[in-house]
Parts: sequence; C-alpha cells; structure tokens
Amino acid sequence: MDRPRTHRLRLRRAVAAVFAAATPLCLAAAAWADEAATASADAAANAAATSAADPATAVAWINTARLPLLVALVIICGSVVAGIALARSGRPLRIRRLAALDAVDEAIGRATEMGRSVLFVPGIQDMTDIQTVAGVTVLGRVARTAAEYDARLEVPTSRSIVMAAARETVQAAHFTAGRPETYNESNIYYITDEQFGYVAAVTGKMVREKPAACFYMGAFYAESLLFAENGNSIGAIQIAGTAEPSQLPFFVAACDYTLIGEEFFAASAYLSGERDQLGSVKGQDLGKLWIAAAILLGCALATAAVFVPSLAGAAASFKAILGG
Amino acid sequence: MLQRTVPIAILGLSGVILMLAYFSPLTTSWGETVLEWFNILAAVAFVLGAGNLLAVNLEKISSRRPGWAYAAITLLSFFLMLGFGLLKVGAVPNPQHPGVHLAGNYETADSPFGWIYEYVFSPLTATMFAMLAFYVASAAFRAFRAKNTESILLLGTAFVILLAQTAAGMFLTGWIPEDSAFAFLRLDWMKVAITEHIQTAGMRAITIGIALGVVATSLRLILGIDKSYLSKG
Amino acid sequence: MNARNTNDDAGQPDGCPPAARATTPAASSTTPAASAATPAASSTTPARPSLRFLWLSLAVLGASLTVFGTAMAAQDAGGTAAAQATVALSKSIGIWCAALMTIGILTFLYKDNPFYKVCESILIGVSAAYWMVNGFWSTLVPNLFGKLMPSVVREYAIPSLPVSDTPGFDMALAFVPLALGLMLLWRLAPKGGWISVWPLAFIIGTTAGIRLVASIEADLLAQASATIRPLVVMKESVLAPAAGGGSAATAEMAATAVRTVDFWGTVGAVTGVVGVLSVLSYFFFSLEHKGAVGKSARLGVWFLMITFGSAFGLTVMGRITLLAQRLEFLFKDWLGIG
Amino acid sequence: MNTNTHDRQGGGGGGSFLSRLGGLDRRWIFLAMGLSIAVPILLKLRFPEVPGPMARATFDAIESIPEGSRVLLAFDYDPASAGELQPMANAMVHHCAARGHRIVFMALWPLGKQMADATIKDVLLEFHPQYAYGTDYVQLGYKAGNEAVVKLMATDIPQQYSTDAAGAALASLPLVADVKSTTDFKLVASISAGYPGAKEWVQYANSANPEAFKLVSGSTGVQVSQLLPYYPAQMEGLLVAVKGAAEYEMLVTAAYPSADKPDLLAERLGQGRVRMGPQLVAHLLMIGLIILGNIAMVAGRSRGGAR
Repeated sequence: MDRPRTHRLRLRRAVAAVFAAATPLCLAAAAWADEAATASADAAANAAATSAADPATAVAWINTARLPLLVALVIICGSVVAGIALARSGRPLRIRRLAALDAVDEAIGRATEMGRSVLFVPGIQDMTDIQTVAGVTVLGRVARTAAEYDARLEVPTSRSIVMAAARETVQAAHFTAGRPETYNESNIYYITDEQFGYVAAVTGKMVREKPAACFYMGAFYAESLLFAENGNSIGAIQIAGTAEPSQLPFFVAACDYTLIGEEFFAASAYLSGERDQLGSVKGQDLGKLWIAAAILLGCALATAAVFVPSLAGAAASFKAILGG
Repeated sequence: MLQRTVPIAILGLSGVILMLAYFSPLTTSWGETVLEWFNILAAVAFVLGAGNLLAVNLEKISSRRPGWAYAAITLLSFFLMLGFGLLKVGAVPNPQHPGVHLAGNYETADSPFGWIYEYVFSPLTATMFAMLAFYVASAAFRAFRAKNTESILLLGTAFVILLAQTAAGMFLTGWIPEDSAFAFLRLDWMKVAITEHIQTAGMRAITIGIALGVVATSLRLILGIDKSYLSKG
Repeated sequence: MNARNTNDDAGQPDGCPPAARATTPAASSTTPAASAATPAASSTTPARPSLRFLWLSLAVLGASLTVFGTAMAAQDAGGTAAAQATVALSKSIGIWCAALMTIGILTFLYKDNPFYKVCESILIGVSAAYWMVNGFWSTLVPNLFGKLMPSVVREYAIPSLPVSDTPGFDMALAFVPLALGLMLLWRLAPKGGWISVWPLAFIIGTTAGIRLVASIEADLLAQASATIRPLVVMKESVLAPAAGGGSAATAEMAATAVRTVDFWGTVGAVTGVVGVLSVLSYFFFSLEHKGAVGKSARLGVWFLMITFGSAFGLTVMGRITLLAQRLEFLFKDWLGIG
Repeated sequence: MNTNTHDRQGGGGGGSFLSRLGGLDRRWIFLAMGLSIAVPILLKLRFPEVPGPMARATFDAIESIPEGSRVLLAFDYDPASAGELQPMANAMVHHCAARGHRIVFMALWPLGKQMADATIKDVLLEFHPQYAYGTDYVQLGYKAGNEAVVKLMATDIPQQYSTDAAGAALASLPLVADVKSTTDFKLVASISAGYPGAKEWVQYANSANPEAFKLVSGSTGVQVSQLLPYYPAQMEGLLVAVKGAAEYEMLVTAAYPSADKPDLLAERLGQGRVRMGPQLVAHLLMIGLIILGNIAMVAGRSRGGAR
C-alpha cells in the first residue's frame, strides 16, 4: 500500500471531521425540518409523489421535502468516511472472520489439486444493479487467487456489459498477481440475456465439465436453487453471496457457505485486505450503531407516548422524519 | 494518466453529481435520463455479446471439438430468429399504416418470430422455471437435516409453514377453538405469528444491512478506494 | 426493464411467459407422457453426441419450419378455407414442438443427454436473438435513431414517432450514449481497447450514485421507521357489567372502558424490535461473536433461520403450480387426456 | 455464515436400509415429485378444503353488502398468473351475480381485459343469462398509467374512463351514468399478480376514503407478504394463492349452486380445487422428505459415527 502522502491525508481527515461535526448540525436541522416535513407530509398525502413537493415550501434549488433524507445521507456517508479516516490514522483494525471468505483459498486450491475448473457466476442483472458491481469486484479478488494458483477460472455472463467489465477486472487481477501472460479472454464469455437460457447453459456446463468450486456472487432470482442443486450434484464446493432477500433461503439451504446481504458487500473489502477498504467496513458498523440508536429512541418515545399522551406528537413526528 | 486517473475522475464525478441531483427539483430527472442512456448503451453493447456468441460457437464448429453440432444448432436458431425479428418477416401490417412494412406487428403467433416465441421460446423457459419444483424436493431431503440448533429452526419453520398451507394443517389443528388459551397451537395462527412478527423482523434487519452495504460499496468506488475494475490496477 | 421471473420480487408477477394454450391437436397420439425410465446405476459413458439422434431433431425442426412456411404462404394467398386448415396445422405443429421441447428439458433430470443439449442450444440461440431484436425495436430505433434521424425512422419504421419540440438538443444529447457505446465496442478493435474503461467507469459511477441515495431512502430509513412501534400494546376492553344491570347501566358502564395490556400484542411488538436489533448485531463486523455480542448475534442467527425456513415454505406452492401448469399442458393440450 | 454441515453428495454406505437412505439417488425424489403432481391432475383428484378465516372474510364481505349494489372488479394480472388467479375471478363473478350485484369490470394490466372477457363469457353469461350489458354489467377495459389510474378513479372516474371498452359513452350506460368516483361503489375487488395491483388500490383508493367501500383482494402466493400488513384493517378480505381460490370456491358453490347446470358450474368453479390436488400431495411429499432426510441422517450417524 503506497505511503500516505501527508497533504492528501490531512485533506481526508478534514473531510471526516466535517462529516463527524455535522451531527450536532443535523439535530438542529432536524428540528427546523420538522415543520417542513409535516407541511410536506400533508402535501404528499393528497398531492402527487413527494418528489414534486408543493412549490410553496421548495426553495428554488433545493427540494425541502427531501431534507431529512439529505441529513441521513450526510450522517451515514460521514460514518463510512470516518471509518476510512480511522483506518488511515494507523489504529489496529479488528474485523471478525467471515467463514465464506476463508473458504475461497481452500476452494480454489482444491480445484487446482483435482485439475478441475473454477466457475464464477456474476448474477443475471446488468451493471446498473449494485449487486453485480459488487460481484465483479469480488471476481477481481477470486481471479487474483486463481491466477496465483494457476487454476482455470470460467466466467459465463448474462449481459454483454458485464462480460466487458469482468474481462477488465480479471485482466487487472492477473497483472496484480504478476502473471499477465496467463490471462485468457475466452474464459469470460456471453451466453444470453434470457434468464432461463443462461441457466440452461450454465447448469449444462456444470454437469458436463464438473467444476470443483462454484461461486455465485451478484443478483439472483428464481434460478438460485437451480445452480445450487446442480452444483451439489457434481460435488462442488459452493460459495454464494447475494443481497436479494428472496433468494437467501435457497443459498443458505443448498450451498456450503453463504454471504448474507451486508456480508456480500463487505466481501470485496475483506478480500482486498487494504486498510482503507477495511476502514469502510468499520464505517458500516458505525452506521449500524446510528440506526440501532434511532430505533431504540423511536421505540422509547412511542412506548412513553402510550402512557403520556402529550408525547404522542413528538413520537409520531420522529417516526415520520426518520421515514424520510 | 488516460487509463487510470481519468476513469477514476469520471466515476467519482458522475457518482457525486447523481447523488446530489436527487435533491434539487431542477435536476431530479437526471437519474432517469442516465438510466435511459444506459438502456441505449446496453442495446449498442449487444454487438459485443453477439460478436462473442458467434466467436465461441464458430470456433467450436471449425475446431470440430466434441459437441460442435450443438454450436451449429445454436447459430442456426440465432440467425433464424434474428432474421425474422429484424426484418419483421411475415409481420401483420399495422392497421393505421398498412404501407409501412417495418411498422407491422412481428410478435403475434401468426408471424414466424411470434410463432417461435409462442411454441419454442416460452415452453422452454416455462419448463426450465418448472424444474424448480423438482429441486425444491431434493433440497428438502438433502439440506434440511437437524445437525445443530440453527438447522433445526430452519427445517422446523419450513415444516410448520408447509403443513399450515395444506388442508392437512387445518385437519390436524383446525379443531382447537380460536378463542381458547391454546389457540396459538393452531397451525394457521403459528404461520401468521411466524410470517408477521419473526419473518418481517428478519427481513427488515437484512434490508437495513444491505442498505448500509450499498452505501459503503458505492462510496468505496466513488472515492476511488476500490479500483479493481481498472486493468494494470 | 424486462420482466424477471422471480419468487418474492414485489414488483414482478411470479409466473412464466404464457404457455401455449390451444385446442387439442388433430392427431391424437398415444405416446405416453415423459415416462421417466427407472434410474439404473448411472454409468456415465462419455457424452459423445450420437449424430443419428442429432440429425433426427434437425429434421423435425426443418420439417416443421417448411410446413410453417407453406402455412404462411397459404395465408398470404388469401384462400380462407385453405388458410384456416393450414393455420390449424401450424398450431398443431406448434403444440408438438412445444411438447417435444418440454420433454427435452425434463429429461435433464434423469441425465444430461443429446435431447436436452439440442433444446439447450435452441434456447440459447433463440433467446439471445429475441433480446437483441427486442432491444433493437424497443430501444435503439425509437430512442437512439429516432433522435439522431427522426425523418428516416418516421418514414420507414415508426410513422407515429412523436415530434419533439427541441430536435437539435435531443440529437446532441443522443450522441452521448452513442459515443459511450462505440467506446465500449472499441474493445473488439485490436488496439486501443483500454478506452472501454471510460464508459464502464461512467456506468459504475452513475449506478453507485443513484443506488446509494435510493437505498438510504427506500431501505434504510423506511425499514428503521417501520420497526419503531410502542413496545406495550394496550387494548380497549369494557369492564364486565355488574350482574342484573339494566340496558341503561351497561350503556353507562361502556363509557368507562379501561385500557388493559394486550399480552400477545406486546409480545409481538417486543419480538419484532428485539429481532431486528439482534440480527443487526449478527451483521456487526468489528467484534468477534463472543460474550454479549456473541449471544445477541446467536439470537440474530435464530431469527434468520426462522425467516429463511418460512420464506422457503411459502415459495413451495408457487413452484408446484409452475410444474402443474406444464404437466397440464402436456396432458390436456398435447395428449388430449386429463 | 456456515450452517451447512451436510456431507457431500455420494455419502451413504453399506449397512441397514435406513443408512443407505442417506445416499438415495436424487432421481427417485424427482420421480416421486413428478408423480405426486401428474397423478392428481390425471385423476382429477379433489380434496375437501376447510375454508380458512381469510377466505371466509372475503365471502362475508360480498355477502354483507345489500343485494343489487354496485361493485367494481379490477383484473390486474396476465395469463402467466392465470393458474392461481382465474379460479378466484370466476368464483367472485358468480358470487356477485348470484347476489344480484351490478358489476363494473376494469383492468390495470394490458392483458387483464382479456382475462375479464373470458370470465364474462365462461361464468357471467353462462350461469346468469339475464345479465344485460349496460344495466347489469359494464366492461371498462384496460387503461395505462398504473397507480395514476387508481388515484384518478378515487376522485373522478369519468375523466379516467370517458367511455367503456367498446367506446360507448358512460352517460349512455345506466349502470355507470351517475358514477362519480370509487365512493359510489359498495365494494372494490382487485385480482392482483404484482404491480400495479392490490397494494396500489389500498394506498391510493382505500386510504383516500377508507369507510366509503369494502376492499377485498385475491393475490398470488408470492405477493401476499406485501399485502398481509393491510389485512384486516384496510382490506376486509384476502384470497391467498391456489389455496385461497379453492377455499373460496367451496364457500361460493355451497351457498349458490346452479339449478340447471350443476356439473358445468362444478367444472367451471372447481379449477382451484383441481389445482389444489397436486398441491396437497406435493406438500405432503415435501414433509415426508424432510422427515426421511432426518431419519437417514440419524441412522447413518448411529451406524458409523458422524461422517
């Protein structure tokens, strides 16, 4: 990791300080936003969606109906940036183990021993789905390990742009692993945009070529169980990661390891090992603390309002503001 | 410079602009315009996909690798469907503009494109989708085994929900009067309690976690910390 | 955005594209439905494509298309009676084709075989072409060419193309996606392929920007706010009227209804909030799952397991309906039994 | 998260039948599932359904409004979901017609109108020939705009539907001549497969004026988790997937048998129960498989220690 240049470090620390200092500012803004929110809340009830707020309260260039959202954005992004700044300040970073990610090396090693290929499925959505972007970044880390082990990594894609992005990432991974010559573009190929055409091709290939390790990282819909069950029938180690809540039950039931929602997004930071990226994972935890505090405060207010009716107004508006 | 700093700048700039565009009424629609641009980009990029599909299959045919005949079938059906679609062969003429051939409707079952969709494409996709019924059964046998508390909870809940969804569930516990103290033992009450209180809580926490993950992933990309997409990274 | 077959995606109907529904075929045949042979021990002979079988399926494909061609020709020839007959013929050929495809896919359950590989290859070719044609006629022609050269599009393809009031601005704006698209295609050129990183950076950047704000608004805040509720739930209950109280007395008694704690309601509310917080603690990365955090994370895992078990159970009914519809098609529409 | 400690495929070994069960070839399970769906379809097996609370609430909602009142039926689905939703639509139309309600048909999905036309032909005119177009029932057809259509109909229907599906002016049809908004209906029902559908009817039509009419809905199994929170506060009745259809069918055919064509009614209003046949057998198979899997594991563990 390159030596942090002092002026850039000072700049980053300043940005983090601004965001962290923003919190008292936000509480004041929240109070001011209160009547703006309630005014717009009534407007929203009968007018069109909140995006077209009633012009009276919208200052020319800012849409006040979305002020609570802006405040939340500043707080959450501030937490992530603060996490990164924390990592840069050199303090020791403690992050818990993720079983699925420890298994990545074991799975690729097993494939190399058995002389069988590694299959990586980056999901069936396009690059406009953040899960696909996260899947391609995890592909970068898996491809680097595969390059080091000299294992054959196959990446069938369901979208042309995902194929282009995957080729970029795998080529970059081969460079970082110091083996640019082993990069073979034809291992990353497009099949079809159709959900079940892609599934038919990939499951057919699984049964014929019997890869020893299968990775499913990205956005999946009904086909998750088709991949997992066919992967299991050929005895492959299967590591899945998705943020599609409806598919997690099938991956958890049928795969060996599963990265659930947030774990999937933290995976590429974990695998990179870079301090900045691990800092952003700690930033996610900071965001969780904020949300847990907001929930506890809201519940306390709401419960108190049951016994002390006068608090009902405050409880309701807190819930409304948080709701954005 | 051109291959590293410019892409990082493009990514960071477009990310910040679209983040802020959502907050001012003047620029709210920028998000939709960019997504519309993306659809055009994706349609143009089809050439990449088609090019790769042809390269892979033609290579298989020319090198006579085992299974080359299937590559021939793929190419045959690809060109057939592409030709029927792009040239709108046999399309039903548009009532308002009978003269303009390319304005016709090519998706009804009377035109070859529509016929292939109706009798080849949709039965194949519908049957692939229906295969899930078989795999749900094999997953139930293989994966729902009580090895530790977690898997006991997993299979126990699935067991209750499956029972509650059939007449057998009502048959087994339908006789418990609804107002009695043991009403919670009724399978349909258990199903409502599980889905309404526990499943919603679990799904809510997962969604909150995912939102935080999306924020962190997006910021890592916009701030240029995660550069895995850049070759010679 | 094209429709996605999923099971819990709120926006999308969970169903498959409309299966073929038609009158029973003229030639009723006695071939039984997919008679799954008893699965002998699976001796995996190397999958050498038996060419004989391959030419048979190609012949069937060719025959059905030639018959189809005559049907189309007869229809254009305008002979109504002949057209009716041939259209019915083309429909029954279609039913046979659909039934063969359905059985072909189902045979994969027994073993990977040439019949399945033929169906898989057809599906890949047809579906890739379908999405490209769809993308061409529904996106490229109206949105890109419609802006770059509106007059040509209006004359040859879409006569009813809406006239935009700022053609010049639209044309200029349309050059951006065109330029980004050509940069992406530059990968195919031997030299200068690195330029394709620019459009990729643009796509990833815009995706990150849009999804970041949307996920905070729709998921983070909305779900946190929905979790907030009073932890003690009261219920209105009327005091039991004194024995022998006349109707006037009970009416007056109802006025002094008193609120008592609704036990089950409170348990439900507390479970909800405790559930969300314990699962959030499971997702906590900074601390190993030991001690207090370990206990609450373990409770969080139990909540997750019940959530996944329930979701699994709820989707089984949908899956079985899908297979029931395919078998109904085979029995009713193809074989005319059932 | 590592919750799976199941052994890789190909486990199982010698010894008692139970432990060999662990290595059962998956294809026996596929065969069992295939038969458990094919046989009930071929034999048209129907099992008695015990109507649950939600189906009964939907039935009561239509019973509770006075005979001959005006109802609005929205067909918000397409052929892909007809398997689960068409039986509900058929039973609901027969129920409303048997109660003498005057029915207005509409659709938020492009193919929804075709679904409504099929129901009118197969059920309404088949069993209630006395229903006349214009006075007893009207087909408004499909309008694009998703939730905007619902929002507008909550305040001003003639502006959204200036004419019926065939192009006749609303004023010329006695049933809808004086209709101003959804508040002029006693009941609104949405047969819904996704978006736009029942959720939009709750959010935009019901919350605008909650007490004006009863709202009921029929939905696919997948979508029900979004609608459960609205039941029973904002939605009086909710039919859930094929099971809800079968239960509602039993209630309607029991209460309103057809005098002259009993077997045709049993066939037309029996689709839900026919489709419930394979559901029951397949669900019992799934339950059996979970039990069998655990027995095999326990037997395998007791014979040669955990693998």
